[in-house]
Amino acid sequence: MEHLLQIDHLDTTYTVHSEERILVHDVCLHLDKGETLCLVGESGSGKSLTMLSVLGLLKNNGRITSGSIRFENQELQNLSDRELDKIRGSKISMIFQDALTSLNPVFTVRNQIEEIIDAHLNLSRKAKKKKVIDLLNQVGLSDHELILKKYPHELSGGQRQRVLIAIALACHPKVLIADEPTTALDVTIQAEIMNLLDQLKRELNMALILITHDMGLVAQMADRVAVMYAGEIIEEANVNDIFLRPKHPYTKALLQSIPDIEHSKAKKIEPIKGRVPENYDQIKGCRFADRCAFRQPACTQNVQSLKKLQESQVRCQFAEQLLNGE
Amino acid sequence: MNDDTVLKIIKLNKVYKVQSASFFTKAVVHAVKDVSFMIKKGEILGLVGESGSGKTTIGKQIVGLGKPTSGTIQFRGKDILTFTPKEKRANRVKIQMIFQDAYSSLNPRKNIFDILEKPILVNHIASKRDAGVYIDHLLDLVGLPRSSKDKYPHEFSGGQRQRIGIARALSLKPELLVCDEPTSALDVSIQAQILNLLKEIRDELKLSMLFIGHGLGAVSYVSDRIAVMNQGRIVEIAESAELFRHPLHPYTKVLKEAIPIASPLIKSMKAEENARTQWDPNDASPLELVDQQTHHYVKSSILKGTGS
Amino acid sequence: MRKYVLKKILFAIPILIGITIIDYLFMSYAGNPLQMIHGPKVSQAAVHAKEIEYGLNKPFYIQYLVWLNQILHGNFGYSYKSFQPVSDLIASHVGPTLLLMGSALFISIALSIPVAIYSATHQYSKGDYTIVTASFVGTSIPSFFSALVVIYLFTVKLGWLPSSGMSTLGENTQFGDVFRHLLLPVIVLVAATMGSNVRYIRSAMLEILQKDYLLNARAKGIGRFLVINKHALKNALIPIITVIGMQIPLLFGGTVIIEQIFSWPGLGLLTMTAVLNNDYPVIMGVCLLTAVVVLITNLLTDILYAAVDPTITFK
Amino acid sequence: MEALIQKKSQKRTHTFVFWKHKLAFASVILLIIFVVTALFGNMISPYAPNTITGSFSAPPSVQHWLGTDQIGRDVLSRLIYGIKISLLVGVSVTVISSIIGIVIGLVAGFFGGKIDAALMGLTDMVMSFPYILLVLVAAAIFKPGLLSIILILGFVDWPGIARLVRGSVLSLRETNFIKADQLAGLPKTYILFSEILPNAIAPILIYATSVMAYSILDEAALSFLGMGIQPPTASLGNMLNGAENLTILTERLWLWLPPGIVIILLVLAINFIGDALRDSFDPNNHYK
Repeated sequence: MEHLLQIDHLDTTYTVHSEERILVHDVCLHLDKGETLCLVGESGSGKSLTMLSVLGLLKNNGRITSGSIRFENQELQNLSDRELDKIRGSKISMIFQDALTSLNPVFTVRNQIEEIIDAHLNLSRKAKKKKVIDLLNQVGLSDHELILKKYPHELSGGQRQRVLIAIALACHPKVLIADEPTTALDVTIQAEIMNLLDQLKRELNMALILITHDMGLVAQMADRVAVMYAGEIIEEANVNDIFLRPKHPYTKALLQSIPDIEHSKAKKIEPIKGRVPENYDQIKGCRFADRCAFRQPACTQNVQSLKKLQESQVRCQFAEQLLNGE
Repeated sequence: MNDDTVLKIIKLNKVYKVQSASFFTKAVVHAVKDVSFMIKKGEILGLVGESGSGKTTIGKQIVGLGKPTSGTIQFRGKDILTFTPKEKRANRVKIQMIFQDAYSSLNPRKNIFDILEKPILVNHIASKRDAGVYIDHLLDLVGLPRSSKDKYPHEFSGGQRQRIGIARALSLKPELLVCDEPTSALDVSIQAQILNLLKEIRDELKLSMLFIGHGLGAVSYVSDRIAVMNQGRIVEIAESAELFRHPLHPYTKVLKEAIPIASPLIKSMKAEENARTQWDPNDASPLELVDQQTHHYVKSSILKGTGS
Repeated sequence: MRKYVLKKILFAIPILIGITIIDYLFMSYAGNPLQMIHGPKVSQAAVHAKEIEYGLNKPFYIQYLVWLNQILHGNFGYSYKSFQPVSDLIASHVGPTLLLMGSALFISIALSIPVAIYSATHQYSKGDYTIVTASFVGTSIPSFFSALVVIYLFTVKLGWLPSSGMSTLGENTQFGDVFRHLLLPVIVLVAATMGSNVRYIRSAMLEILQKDYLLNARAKGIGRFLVINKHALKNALIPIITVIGMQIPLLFGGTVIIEQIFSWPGLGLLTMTAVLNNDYPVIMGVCLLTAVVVLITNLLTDILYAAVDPTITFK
Repeated sequence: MEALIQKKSQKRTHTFVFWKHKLAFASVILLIIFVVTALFGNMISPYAPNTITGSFSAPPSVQHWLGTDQIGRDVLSRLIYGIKISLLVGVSVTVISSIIGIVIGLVAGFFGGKIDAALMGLTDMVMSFPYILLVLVAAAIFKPGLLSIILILGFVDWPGIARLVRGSVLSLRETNFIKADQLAGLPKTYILFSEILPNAIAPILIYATSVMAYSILDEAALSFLGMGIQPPTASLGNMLNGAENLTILTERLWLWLPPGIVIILLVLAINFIGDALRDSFDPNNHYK
């Protein structure tokens, strides 16, 4: 079966100080209709860059150097920027971390919602007006006239994120990419926004890609999870496998380092020692090796590739051994 | 006066005047309302609440980066607001702060040795001759290699910078540490390192801490007790295990429900649409003891059933 | 919005008073204010009588207030040289200067905006590099030198354009003729101001291009044209207003030199002549006027900010 | 992504970006040549700048590489002397206005309140006077000459620096490291001069280069108008003065082209160096 979105062996390269640096390496992902995929990893692990690559939104010094990105059986890399514009915002939408800076401060909410409708849908004035009101209702914003007249800085954090979601949903996208949409928000507002996303996803039969570093959100939201570390996907599996049967040492370590309120006193959290390597694209073998508790000499020598292990894909040559208890 | 009480805050209020849209009037923001609590020696008190609830404002008043509008802040039994300059010098440095943004908390133009040395010398913690040894000791304490001394802040990662910030705060031998969201800018794996470090330091030096945070998992992990703030007021205080096991105040309940739990088997992150209307934000009733064992206090109006 | 404007006006008042004080101090340093009102050829006794009449034996601040009162009534004194009222002199010279400055400002900004936007959106391309380098060259050329060069080229060598005055002598002033006379000085002023304009707008634009809201606008698929010319440009209006505000005092200065070289009959030429003749009342009159104009410009810029930026009323 | 980039050693970035800038490199060389020329002018120049050594307005020849002026002085020698004057004016004005600007900016930013309001009011006032006009007035009141030009330009060029320094102080005052210094009980003067000022140096330095460029241009303009350096002392500006005369403009290009080109090169070199400094102090610049 063809997937809705399929990324194969994607490499994204940035030119930093006239040095070429492969910041996203060998990323393979797929997404099916109506599914929630969580892309999880620490900052700088390449989650956002991967998704920006999909939409062709890389900065000037970044470009895709190899791999393919197929959406509805169409290779996105073959499309011009103008052709991509027909997909961006209409078939694949994206919302970003900070709603305050993501909304243009000098335009009203109405203007910013109507603009995306104008770009993709050919609606009469009346139909457009109705559409805007429907969208606001969908994202739980009542008092329409008042909200529409306002500028972004006049809204609360939660309201802004809802407006951003309304914009993203305006053209009924098949895929919604949400890049850490709630990190700037309080936990109670986060719950509201996440529930809203989940509910909308079901109602509209959308596929959702959620980029986050919060394992709690992953557990609550995901169907499938891809864990990224230093520019690579190191494990990909369904949500139960990731949490209950993690296979990559990094995934395991990550889960052990999260404090949670349920058993806060009972267990001492185990931090991962060291830090994410800086020039990780220079590392030959496993990029996690020097922080890994199970490191073997072979880890730093062999190029690790993503291999199937039970229901998961793991980038660790010793994963199977570890699973069988050495 | 109980001897092991390090910090006691009584009826603290902070009102900010902000420029409003109109020219001649100033708008007033009541950031902290009638806040009282205490911290014992060697205790970590967590302070949670939504952004804008007044958490950071309280922290600032305690370290002296702001003057409260009313109320008293007692440090080891003495009101720090009435200190003479001389007393200030002797006592104020006993309260130090760890900042959220570790990078901006270090002077980018100075190396770690210079950053650490000056406060030590000015406060006569060690002589110029002994400063080097003392700094080595501090770096050992926070788990940084001694060779870090000659490096500049930009050469460190976020977690390491936070360690330096902690070393600087510890260098003045404080008795109270105010930690203002020290891990919220850090990655998950690094956050765990810093949280464990703070706990170790507490155990080793018998320090008291006020841990301000919005990551509830992190706060409950490090804190012995937790105070929950909502719109400038503390609505509930209890030992951390107790607080989330038996939350009494509706806001605490909402907060607990909202937390995403890192297990796909437990469905959490509930958000009732009308949950926020379940309590009165202007509820001025005092905190009342519910359980002696767990030091559980909650707004008395909740117990009487008049709070909603 | 109205309160914001009111506030800005209130803040401008002390600065305005300060400017008049500085102006007055310069005046008194340069000579007796009485002489400035009546010219130097008045007898000693008459001066003495007038001194009492005008209160020149009174304390300094009263003298200042008397002078200020005169100014407020439009009496800037009389020229040493021509004995004409300074206000008349200014009135007859202000038009050509406004014409020159206005055209230069308009053309400079109108050219700078597209060039700067091109440069910013093609950062580190050859075109960008050329524009930035050219803008540096532009700001490094003294305007009097470029004036000499254009006169040499267009008047002397090619004989295309006149290089002196505002109209051909002996002919009726016609639009086409004024336009031809206007061309060279405007070219020089535009060349002198465009460099810094381009760089300022370019760097402001670069900053805006980094903003999350532009990434979001691109993600909406509204097309590159709208992203740049709607989302980015509206935000860039604030720095553009700033640039215009900054240009006005600079242009006032620039016109002094340019009017001198091109014998353009404006305020600059008036000032230069006055400076060379130590005609203080005229110098001070022009100074005060331009300072007030600059101040009003600043005020207008602030008000325009508020009109463009919806967040500003809350500051 | 952003964080990843910032982790790169800043020091390397500084030198890297600086030297990468080929124009800046050329500019440094050029400026060194100018400075050496100015410093050793009397050894290099073939004649004394103010001595009549040839016939009137002679075109370039073997004896006079750049010809002679209207009264028979060697243009090259005068040019070399003019460079010296220009650099002298540029450096002195920059130093004077920087000192005034830094002091006013530091005081205003650090003490705030009424002191700040008063000082910034003064700054606005000075800025409201059209620059050249103010200088012209001052030049008309005080006797024109080298010293008065330096003083006049120095005393009107400071507002930009003052505003810059004040802005830096205000933003630095809000940083956590200054707060940490306050908590550690460090003395106020130490915080102001050892913690705040060094962090404000970079923008000051960049701005100072533009002050230098502008002051050289302004001196030239004033001298050109006859209100600056007075003849017989040579300055790049007053050497151009004669070109207002049509004969000189059309037939004696050696009298006005060389000083004009030298001013442009000098100012251009300073501007490019300033730009390179800006790049090198801003590590993010190259990722935009």
